[in-house]
Amino acid sequence: MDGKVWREMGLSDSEYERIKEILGREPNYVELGMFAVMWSEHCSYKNSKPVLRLFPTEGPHVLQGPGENAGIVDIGDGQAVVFKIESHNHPSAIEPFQGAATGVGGIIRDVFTMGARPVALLNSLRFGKLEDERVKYLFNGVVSGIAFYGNCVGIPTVGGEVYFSKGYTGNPLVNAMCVGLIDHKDIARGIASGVGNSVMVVGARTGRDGIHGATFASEELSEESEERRPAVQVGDPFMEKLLLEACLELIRGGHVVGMQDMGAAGLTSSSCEMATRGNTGMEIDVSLVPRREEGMTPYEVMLSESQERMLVIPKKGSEEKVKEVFARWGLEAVVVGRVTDDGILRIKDGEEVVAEIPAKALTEQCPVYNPAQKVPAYLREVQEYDPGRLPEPEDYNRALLSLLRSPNIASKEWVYRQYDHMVRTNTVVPPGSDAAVIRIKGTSKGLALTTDCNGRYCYLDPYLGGAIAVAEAARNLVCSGARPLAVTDCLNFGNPEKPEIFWQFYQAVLGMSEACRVLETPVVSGNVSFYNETDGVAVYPTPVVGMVGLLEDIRFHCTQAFREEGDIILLLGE
Amino acid sequence: MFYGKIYVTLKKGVLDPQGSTVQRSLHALGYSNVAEVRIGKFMEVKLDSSSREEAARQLDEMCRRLLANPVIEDYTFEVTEV
Amino acid sequence: MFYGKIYVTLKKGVLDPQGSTVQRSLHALGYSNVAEVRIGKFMEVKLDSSSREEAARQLDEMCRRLLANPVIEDYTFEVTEV
Amino acid sequence: MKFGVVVFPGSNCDADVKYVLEEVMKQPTDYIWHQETSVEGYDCIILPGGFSYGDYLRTGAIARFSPIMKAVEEFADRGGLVLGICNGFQILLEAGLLPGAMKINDDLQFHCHYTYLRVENNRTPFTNLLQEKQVIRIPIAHGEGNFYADEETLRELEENGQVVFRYCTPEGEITPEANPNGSVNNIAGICNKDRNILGMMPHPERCAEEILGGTDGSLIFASILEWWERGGKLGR
Ligand SMILES: Nc1ncnc2c1ncn2[C@@H]1O[C@H](COP(=O)(O)OP(=O)(O)O)[C@@H](O)[C@H]1O
Repeated sequence: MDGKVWREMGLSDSEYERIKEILGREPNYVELGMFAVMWSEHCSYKNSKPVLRLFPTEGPHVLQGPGENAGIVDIGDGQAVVFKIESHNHPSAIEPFQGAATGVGGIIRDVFTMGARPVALLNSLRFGKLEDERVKYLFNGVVSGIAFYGNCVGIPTVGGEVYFSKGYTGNPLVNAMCVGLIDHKDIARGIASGVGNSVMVVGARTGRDGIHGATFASEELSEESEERRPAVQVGDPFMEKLLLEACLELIRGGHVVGMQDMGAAGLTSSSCEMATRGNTGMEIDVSLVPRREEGMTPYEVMLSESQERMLVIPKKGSEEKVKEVFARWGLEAVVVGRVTDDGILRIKDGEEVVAEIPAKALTEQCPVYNPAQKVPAYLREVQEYDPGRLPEPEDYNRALLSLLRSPNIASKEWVYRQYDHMVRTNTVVPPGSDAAVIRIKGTSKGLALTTDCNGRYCYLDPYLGGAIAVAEAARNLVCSGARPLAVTDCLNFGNPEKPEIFWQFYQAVLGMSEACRVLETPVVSGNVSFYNETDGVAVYPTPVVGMVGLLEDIRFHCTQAFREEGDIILLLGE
Repeated sequence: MFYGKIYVTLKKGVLDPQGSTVQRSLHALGYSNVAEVRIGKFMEVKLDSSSREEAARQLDEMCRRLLANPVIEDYTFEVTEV
Repeated sequence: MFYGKIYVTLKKGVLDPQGSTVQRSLHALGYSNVAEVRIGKFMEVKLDSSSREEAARQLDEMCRRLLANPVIEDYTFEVTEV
Repeated sequence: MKFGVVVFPGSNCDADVKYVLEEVMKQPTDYIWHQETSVEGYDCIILPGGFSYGDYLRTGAIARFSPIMKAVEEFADRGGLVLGICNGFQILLEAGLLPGAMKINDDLQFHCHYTYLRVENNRTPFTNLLQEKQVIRIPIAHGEGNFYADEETLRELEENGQVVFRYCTPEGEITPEANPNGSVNNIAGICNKDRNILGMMPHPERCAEEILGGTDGSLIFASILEWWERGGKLGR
């Protein structure tokens, strides 16, 4: 094979050699494509894995830490909360509306594949300065895309944050978080076990959407990216709503062994990850996968990122039941293969074998890198700056007004007014306070939810900035009356192959880990988004923290606003 | 005065949730012979231009800049004098 | 196989919020000569009918029943054989 | 009193209405799947909010062809109480059970926030516990709630007292600023001539409990119960 092929797919020469070694032969085109997406940073975390191990991930109430579709934390009485945050930065930079919408769709699927009923959405957004026309377009598109998807599916968007800063002009950040509730007994996992069990594809039909979207998320944006446009998908929240109801019905009915969202890298990632977790193999016949377009090749079916699809392993004999439940919701469910015992992911097109790869080669045997680190040169300069040398404002009233006028401080009502934040009638503290508080019907409990990060702090000192993000999130929860439980994180950074960027990344994780340890809020899920650069300039290091807290008695929740005239105001802390 | 009719359609291969939902409901209404539905936009723009060519040039520019989303949509248009 | 192009427009006299917003944005972009914008739908329907007349009859029926809302919308369509 | 909440594919306020009726109003309530063909045994049918069929094409346009809608129509013809909330209102319009149509909000944005409503007609089964001109506070959440009717229909609606709620200021004034979506005459809710069908864009089920920040919504449900207890006679 010509070196151009794998390099175009984003694989290095040494990675290609390693693939040959694993297979004991040259990979064919389909296999190469599967390796390329699975070994992309987005799917493999090859640059970040060792660093992520710094996070504390265990605690007495953690039921599921990182590694699954979402993390799970016990909240007592047989109930648990399931949550995760994820980035959709690159698609949103190119098509803000659909990019943000499909980001929301993906994170909702991550939560309901675990068997949880999604009860709240949050987001964390970064844009350039609003004076820029393109930024306005992106901001408007992202907010309406989030609203479009979340509102239609009927999950309230209860909180989030928006910052505007020059550093994000070419590369906005769009992180979406979903929170779900589950009874312990209903927890499902993305696992393919039970040799001989069927493998089913359910939900939307497969089209040519977003082929190589995962590798695309692992590259810097450039003029050329605009040309790669079809990598952006269109979301179908109505389909998602049906899929959500059908999947929850299946899981509650006890018909499922394992289930996984077909997110980035579609059928490839869901099949090899499920087989890896189950220590099994899988045989899939792509000719059986329902399609939206004619003439799709096995390569395209395996790599398609069409939204609103899931891979389901039903219990033996439950295939018809699955089809029946899905049919009632107007959805398709088709058997496309079975679980095997040889650890091989075998892809067939009818009778012909088109790919044959050990499942773990795609998941666990990806090379892991320890990128070089270097303290950035800018740091000295910015840290030497002494804000104390700033002249005193001549007119404090004017200074205050100009602060309040800043979009970063002004009310975000324009944003959250477009989100249905009340649907499901659980929202006790709506957007506009420190954290959102939702009640848990049928109990006296509540959850407090927040996302936080100050990218500027992280730029000035990634270690402290990371720690501050965790601490701020915890304070927001505590101020709302909740005990912080656990964290999900979305680490948005530039190109990790640049030593300065990797240093920022390492330091931020170190700082966050330290804060998580002190506050006893383990990290249970998260996402890394690298290559947030335009024309070689990286965004501020932005490790967004999503935190969930528990209120044992929702009656004692607290809001930010002053209540009555004459109330005493106290200042706590240093 | 010129009158432009603009047709904005989803690019080939781009998922059309509206179209497929409408197709399913047409089937449910008994029109089982409907093989495909695609839903796009139809825009009518009246504009005061010096010539037909100028009107066409402007319409094309408006489509590219605002009326169509080049990432997922195609457009065509016609101009008539009124 | 027949191919129907359907145009659904807001009735005259019904204010068009989308149209006026787009018109304002076009003005802001410098196209001050735009006198009016109306936004409607453009639907493409492929259907398998025995004849062109039959296809037209069905399309008309679909429009009346589902594709257009007679309270606020008008529709027209064209059929071609493919 | 027995309530039925119709579930269309894409309904998402179905559980919210059911919760209020069962847990707050303490009334037996069932879901009715859209493919059912009968509403036998129910005293009031609710078409809940949400995005039936994704609201693709037009809000409510596809749902109105669901098999259950024929039964709902017959039920309403016999004088049965039908309440359409938000998407439910849109479905009632598309089905022709109420006059008019919905357009996209004037500012093209989805609006989710509290609004003030002035009660224009309290002689309906849905508003009999309210005072005429009383101002109540109920949230909206919609992108297409811009009510439209042609002049003649509008005149009829006004003359027959079919306008039940109008968006207003906290003081009860009907102003353009108080109108969140551009609806003609600030209309937020209307009923049919017989007053047994009400369509409203605001969501009373979202403010029927103190903990959610408002209880005005429960007045609508309490009115329905009151009407039923008094023998279910239309108060014309
Ligand atoms: N993107 C968003 N989505 C939803 N709510 C948001 C968003 N951005 C801000 N908010 C809400 O607006 C309120 C104020 O936000 P912000 O100005 O960031 O406050 P703070 O600095 O106190 O966190 C918060 O309650 C927050 O949840």
